[in-house]
Amino acid sequence: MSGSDQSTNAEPTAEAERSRVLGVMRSVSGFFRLLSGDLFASIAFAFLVTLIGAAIIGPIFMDTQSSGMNLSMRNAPPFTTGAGIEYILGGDLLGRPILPRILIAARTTLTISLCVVALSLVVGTLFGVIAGYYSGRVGSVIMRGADLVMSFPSLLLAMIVLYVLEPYVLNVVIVLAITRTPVYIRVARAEVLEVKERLFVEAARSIGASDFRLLFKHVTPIILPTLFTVASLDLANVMLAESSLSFLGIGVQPPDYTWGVMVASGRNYLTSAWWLAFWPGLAILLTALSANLLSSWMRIAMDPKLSWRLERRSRKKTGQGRTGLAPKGANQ
Amino acid sequence: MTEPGNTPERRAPAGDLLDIRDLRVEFRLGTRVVHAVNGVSLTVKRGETLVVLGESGSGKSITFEAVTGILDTPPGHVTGGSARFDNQNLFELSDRARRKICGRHIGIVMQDPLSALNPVYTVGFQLAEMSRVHMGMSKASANARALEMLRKVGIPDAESRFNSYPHEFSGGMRQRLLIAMAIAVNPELIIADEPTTALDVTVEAQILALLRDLREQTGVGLVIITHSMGVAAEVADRVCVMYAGKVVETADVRSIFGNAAHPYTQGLLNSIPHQMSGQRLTPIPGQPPDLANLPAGCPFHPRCGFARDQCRTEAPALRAFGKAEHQVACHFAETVAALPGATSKAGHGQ
Amino acid sequence: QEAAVTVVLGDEPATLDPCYTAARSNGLVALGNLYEGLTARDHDTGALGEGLAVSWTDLDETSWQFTLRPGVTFHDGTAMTAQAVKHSIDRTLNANLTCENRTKFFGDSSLDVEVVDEATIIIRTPERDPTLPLKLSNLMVHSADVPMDAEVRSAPGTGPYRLDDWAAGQAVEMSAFADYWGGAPSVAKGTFIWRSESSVRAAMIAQGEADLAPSVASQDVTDEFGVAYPNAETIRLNLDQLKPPLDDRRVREAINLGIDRQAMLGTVISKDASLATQIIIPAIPGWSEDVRQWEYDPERARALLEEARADGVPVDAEIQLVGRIGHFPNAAEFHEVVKIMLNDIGLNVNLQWFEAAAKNRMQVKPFDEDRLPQIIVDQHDNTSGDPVFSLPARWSSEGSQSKTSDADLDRLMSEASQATGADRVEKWKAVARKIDEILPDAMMFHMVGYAAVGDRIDFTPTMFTNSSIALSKIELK
Amino acid sequence: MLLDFVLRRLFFAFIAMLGLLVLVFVMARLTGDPALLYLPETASAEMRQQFREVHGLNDPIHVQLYHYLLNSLQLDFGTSLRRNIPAMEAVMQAFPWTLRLAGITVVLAMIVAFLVGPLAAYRPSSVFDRIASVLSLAAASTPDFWLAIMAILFFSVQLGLLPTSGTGGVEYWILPIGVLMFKITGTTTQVVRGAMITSLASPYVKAARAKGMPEGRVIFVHALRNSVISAVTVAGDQTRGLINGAVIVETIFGWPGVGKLMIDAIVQRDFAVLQAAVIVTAASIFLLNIVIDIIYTLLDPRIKV
Amino acid sequence: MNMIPRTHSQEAAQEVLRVEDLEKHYPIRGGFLSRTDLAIQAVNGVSFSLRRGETLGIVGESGCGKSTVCRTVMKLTEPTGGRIFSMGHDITDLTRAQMRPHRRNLQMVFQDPMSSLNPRMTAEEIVAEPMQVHGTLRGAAARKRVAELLGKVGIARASLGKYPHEFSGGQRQRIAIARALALDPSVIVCDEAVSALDVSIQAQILNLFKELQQDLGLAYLFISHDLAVMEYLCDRVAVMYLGRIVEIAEVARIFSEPKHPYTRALLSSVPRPDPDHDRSGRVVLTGEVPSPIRPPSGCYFRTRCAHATAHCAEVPPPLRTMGPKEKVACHLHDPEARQKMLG
Ligand SMILES: Nc1ncnc2c1ncn2[C@@H]1O[C@H](COP(=O)(O)OP(=O)(O)OP(=O)(O)O)[C@@H](O)[C@H]1O
Ligand SMILES: Nc1ncnc2c1ncn2[C@@H]1O[C@H](COP(=O)(O)OP(=O)(O)OP(=O)(O)O)[C@@H](O)[C@H]1O
Ligand SMILES: [Mg+2]
Ligand SMILES: [Mg+2]
Ligand code: NI
Repeated sequence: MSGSDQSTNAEPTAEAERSRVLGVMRSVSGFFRLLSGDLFASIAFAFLVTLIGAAIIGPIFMDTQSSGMNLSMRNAPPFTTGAGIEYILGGDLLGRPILPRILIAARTTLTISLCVVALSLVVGTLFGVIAGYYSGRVGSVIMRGADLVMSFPSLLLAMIVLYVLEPYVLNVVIVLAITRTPVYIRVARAEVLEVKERLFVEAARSIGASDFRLLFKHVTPIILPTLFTVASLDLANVMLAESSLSFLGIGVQPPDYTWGVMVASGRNYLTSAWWLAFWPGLAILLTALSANLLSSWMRIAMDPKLSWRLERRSRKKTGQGRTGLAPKGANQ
Repeated sequence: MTEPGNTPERRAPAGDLLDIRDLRVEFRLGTRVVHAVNGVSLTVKRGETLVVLGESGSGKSITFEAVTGILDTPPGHVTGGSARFDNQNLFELSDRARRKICGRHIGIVMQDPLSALNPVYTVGFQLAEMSRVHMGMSKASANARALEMLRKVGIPDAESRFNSYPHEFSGGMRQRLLIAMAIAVNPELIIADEPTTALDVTVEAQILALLRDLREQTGVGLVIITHSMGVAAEVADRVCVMYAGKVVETADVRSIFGNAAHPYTQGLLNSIPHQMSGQRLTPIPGQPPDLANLPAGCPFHPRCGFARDQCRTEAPALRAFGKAEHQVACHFAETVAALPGATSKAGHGQ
Repeated sequence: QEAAVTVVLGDEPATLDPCYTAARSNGLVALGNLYEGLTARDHDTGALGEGLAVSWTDLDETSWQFTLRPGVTFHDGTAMTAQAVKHSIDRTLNANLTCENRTKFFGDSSLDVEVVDEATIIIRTPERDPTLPLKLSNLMVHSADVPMDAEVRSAPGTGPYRLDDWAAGQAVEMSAFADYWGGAPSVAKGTFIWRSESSVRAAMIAQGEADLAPSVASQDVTDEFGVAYPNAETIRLNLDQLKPPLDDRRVREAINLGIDRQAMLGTVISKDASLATQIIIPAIPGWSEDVRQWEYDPERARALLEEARADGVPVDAEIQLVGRIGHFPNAAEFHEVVKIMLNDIGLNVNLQWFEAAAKNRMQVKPFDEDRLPQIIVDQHDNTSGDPVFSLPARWSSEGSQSKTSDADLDRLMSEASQATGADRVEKWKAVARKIDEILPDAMMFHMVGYAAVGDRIDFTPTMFTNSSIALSKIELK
Repeated sequence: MLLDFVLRRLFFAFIAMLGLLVLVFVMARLTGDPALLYLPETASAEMRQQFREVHGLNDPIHVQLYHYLLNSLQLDFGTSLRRNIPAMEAVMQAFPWTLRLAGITVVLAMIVAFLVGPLAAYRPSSVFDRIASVLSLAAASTPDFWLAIMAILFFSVQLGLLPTSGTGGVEYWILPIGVLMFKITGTTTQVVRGAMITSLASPYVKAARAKGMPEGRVIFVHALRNSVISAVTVAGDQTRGLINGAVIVETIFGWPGVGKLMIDAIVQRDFAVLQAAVIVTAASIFLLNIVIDIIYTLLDPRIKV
Repeated sequence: MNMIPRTHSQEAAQEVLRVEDLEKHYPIRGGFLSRTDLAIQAVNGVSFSLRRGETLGIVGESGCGKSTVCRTVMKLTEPTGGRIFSMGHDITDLTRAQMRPHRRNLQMVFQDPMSSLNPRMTAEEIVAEPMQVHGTLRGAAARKRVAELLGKVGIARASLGKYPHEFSGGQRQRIAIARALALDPSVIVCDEAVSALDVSIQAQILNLFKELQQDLGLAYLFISHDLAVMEYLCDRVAVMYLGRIVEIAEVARIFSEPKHPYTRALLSSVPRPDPDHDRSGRVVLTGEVPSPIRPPSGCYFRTRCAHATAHCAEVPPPLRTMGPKEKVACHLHDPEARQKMLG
């Protein structure tokens, strides 16, 4: 992969710059270099990585406590001493320690969110690309369908589908994916409408490439970065939507649980045991915030006009910031 | 870059309207630093037309953006030099004072006529804005003046076009609009950045005629940035050739086309297709330089047929060559100019 | 300041039509305030007493004569006559209306009402029905002007309050009815509002925005304003006797032994709840003290399962624990604990949740043949005062929810339904013992509810508080 | 031209609504039989059958749909199963509450966004910008039901400043609007900021500076107007979301809006109310879309209706 | 496949591309209630032919339909009228799949070298793609051929794995040319192929075009608004105005004695890189190009033509054959019509 940033190019068109930045991002060190240019994004990234790591390996050490019950630790407040590390965030209604539960819930929550995002990304991109490319009848049928889904109250859709299908994790994923898909359809279509006018698409057609090749070899790779940015933003939305479903009692159901479920059931105890809802709520907030921060970082990083902001200064500040001031060395 | 600037030793004549000395601009793009302007010195006299010639990316636009204070900061930074307008160093002025000069006394015609017009306001509004802000005119008189300007730049049916939006105008008309805006408050200097590049030849001829008439009528100083040798030959009094953020040659238009002393200028002239089919063209070999990674010595040496060791280590300063007005930044200008066939074969008469 | 009281409920009443008061949210507002029945039950003891009828006698096996209270007027000023009573009964039982009060208390049976004179009516039942006076406490009397075949939002009743205003979605307001036969209550105005979050309801009491909130979650009440009351809800685990391994009594016994009910009290179930042995509460005649409480004995449970396994019972088969989303406070935790405990004795129980309609579908006949063996968590509200409203539907061969089919039990139940007096009580006790012998369920708890009572009023919730908030029972401090 | 556009859009909106209605009609009936919910568990099969007959639930679904559509054309949208009132009446009682809540919330959120967004965008990466960005992102990432309950506990119970819930004077609007605004303001601020950054970097802003326009004019006359469009887009999206029901906030604050009505209608299988609610909300969303498109053309002359 | 019998004359055998009465109208979408039958008449009856090894240039103002001619010839958009023959085969009505084999004859080089290359593909992949699509060569053979092609256009072997953004503008255009050569076409359509390049680079590419033509016998359909480039590269030049060819002739003739008033105006507008050039005889066109939706009646150019008379508004001048290889569409050059104009 090209991580080189010394382009021999003398006329950096936007596209060239964009490719360059993507090239930089693709290489691991380039990615971290761009990331290190944004403190908040770095923290967000570190948080997400830690969270995922902890969600994967954390429960291995603590799992025994999270599924069984321990009524003596019922609603134990956080930072209870002498109860072991897993009770650091307190105990829940059945006396199960909250910390490992949060980590296990992180698995479900993140799995659901990632699956939803992945599913709607794939389906939405597929339809969006087709709608954008065949902008005639096929396209407008797809778009009207997307409009329909969009004007359908999303919670209503969720409730109806979950009532028909019963609230299992898979169905929750399907429902959320349906409600998110139109976003990707719209974005993908808008992008394709633009990309398909680019000359290289025309060029590929002129060498006789099939539509399939055009769509999936030429058009889709170009629009994916944009869609990934949207997706990272959507991760937060999905997590929030999932927790709203739980609040209304139609989301994931015990014994499976997510942060949303934990907040929703803990809300009954906000007055007596605030930590039941607080920690998972905080987890949602922080994760959603991190996803949002990463997404806005990505938006800057992939925008050739702005990406320089993220690269660390290579040399000490010379001269002055504003052009309005006379440079010291200016000879009069 | 640290090589010595090519500061001209002569004092600016009294008639100098704009005097740029040793201007340096760089873009700090994180790890990369693009040296867009590397010690540009040039002057514009009152009532004179200076054409700044050079390939894409040679720093033509950035030079004048820096001078007029519309450079994107960050990432762009002026790191050295001065720019005097009417003997006032623009870099020493406050933003506000500078803005006054730049709109009022220096008119600027931006490079891309479509995107330089605000798409959501009518052309009348954008035109009248100039007189209202700079001359404090009332709305009505500003509108009247705007209408007059529209007529002056030759927009047909000006009244009915007054309330149109920029996108309803053709490329040539937009370019006229920008010119109308620049001349609306009677500036002393107009900087036109590639005023005809986006236009086709017939419209280009119209716009050039307009600019020429304008100068004749008002005596305004004119800086025209272009990469078209043809345009330069058409309108210039003096030409200034830029390469890699430096002025490599500056002279009156006839010397440039008849007696070019810099190998790059010669290369440009030779690249113009001007013969009937059959013969090969003689292009400049190689690629334009990477401004983030300029070669040491003369920036043109990797593409130059005359390059010697000196060129690879020592950057040539702008120096007088022949006539006083003719300056060139080449160690071997005399040799180059004397080469057979070096004189331009441009102009192929009919 | 007038003697005004604000009551905050969980839901808005759907309608105040007098024949729809069986639905809880409607009844809470309407019962005892807007409407009254011919008979009435004492809110403290549950005993049946006079309502709009001052006396009644059974003329023969199938006919009852009621003498109406004189001098009662409806809120619209008309007098309550025998005609109006007949109209009310006929309308409630009108098949074209699908009144909830009919479907819940009268089923398909029809009553023949004869107006004897202005103050007397005779009601004939198709077959012998000793519980008719009790049932009539649930049938609301309303003006004869109420259309027979159309539903109404509200109707003139005889209750101590008349409806003033009902701003949809916001509040129901009522004020004391000046011509009430029972005299003026101390609360002159009542406002009913609703908030679905228990914590919000409790906060409103704490803030003095409301005076009374029945059924708030236990964690939301404080000593200051929280009062516990038995709410006549009883929880049981209905075991699917038709599917192995639950068709084996040893397995069912193991389930009963394997649940530590005591540990749940004060944790997932309110500490004020009590252990149940039968689906009816002890206050109801026919409750048997002979049915013993199952002790927690996981060892014995495991042993029973081993025994069953040895006999070829598929003890390890997957069992579906069916829960209803948001069924009762802490339902999620309750179900999880049950699941954990049952799996602990060696069963293979999986918890699955259903929405109300879906679960109702599973509970009534015809049952899905392909279902897994099920343990259905059921909560029954028994304020009706007689076992006949609770037992036959659940355990007789004909019962719409019953998975039990036992000839002896059927006979015992039909005898008990026909009997009267002390004989009736004894017969129902025999039924209770028989059910315990068959062991179709694991009885769990008689639940309690909590009411948040503000400091402006004096009010003692009873088991009827779950279905009716009689403003006249509230005293202002 | 405009009329033509509006007519065309209304026509398509009508078609779309019809599609939506059919979808809701069919899907709602897949969620289960009201007879199971409205009759006690002890009810007999005959009684359930009778219930279905009385409420017309017995016919095949396409027959039901046919009758429903036929009646709808005569503006008879059925009767609420649960509440015994015309379904449309139930919806029209609730809808104004939702509309007012949505309108005020979005307007206030826009005001905040337009105060904070441009300031943050003017110096990207400045301290103010970073704080504003993180705060607005955090606001957009907070689960609203959590926020709502916390707000009640804090402002009503702890401080006793505001009523917990319900409707009434101005004080009753503060918490629901505040909670709803949280997320919307966050999102809108982000968008305004982004749009401002883009338009501040655009050539015509550079050109305005080159024309010697004072900085204030550059920002507020030249740059801002161009970023209003994207703000209108998000504001439209958000309003759409709110019209579809600020379900959670309505539920918690006891707000008699259409979101709560719709959810209740599903839980209670009150099909007529559900359908009427979908008709009303969808119609207003389609109208909103048309209005937004017209606003676009007013804001940006390049957009043709 | 829709084949028409080959004509066997010597002339026709040499003919690699022929266009007859080509017409492309872009319909304007009407309103909901009011239907419009309006269309942008981008190309309005254009005919020309191209022989092996020949370069035909098309010049004209922006929007006169040059690109549309290229795109329809390449079947990138469907023509609304006329016929296109590639190597004697009528390709006008072929479907995309049927068109595929003919694409090997017809290749195209686009204006913007950056955007005509997929930024996610390496130079090697880009040049190999036509072979992949047509299945002509694969594996090592294909790789060898790619290296050979890139060598031919002057791209070093070491750069095979680089992405377009790592090349300069001129190099990118070389890659685009290599891609066009990959299938051994007989015609290359160049739509402003050098317009985006700087003069110094443009000269390199023009040299390359010339060399390739000599080596491979390519025919070019070459579009540019730079008349100097045209003069250098073309054998014949067609001048278009508002979707029509107004004059077509050998390059020397066009430049030395332009006949059509528009051609004259166009030529005299060209800025000459010679400060001493005599500009006194310059014809500066005034006014705007008329709308291609409602073109003027009669001669399209009459609204801006100094010689226009009433006759020009009535009768559209046909493209009259003037000499062996030249045609002009102007009443001035039609003795009969001239008579009418004056009379
Ligand atoms: N915003 C920017 N960020 C980074 N580099 C820039 C920026 N603007 C200009 N440059 C660099 O500065 C150099 C000079 O640019 P400038 O616009 O002056 O060229 P020019 O001579 O006007 O070219 P053209 O003929 O294409 O307009 C270019 O190489 C470009 O890469
Ligand atoms: N896809 C399209 N839909 C509608 N109109 C089009 C389309 N493509 C081109 N046109 C119109 O057809 C006319 C001819 O366009 P074309 O691109 O062929 O011109 P051109 O001569 O190549 O111009 P330029 O020199 O600017 O490239 C123009 O008026 C243009 O607006
Ligand atoms: Mg420039
Ligand atoms: Mg073109
Ligand atoms: Ni010539």
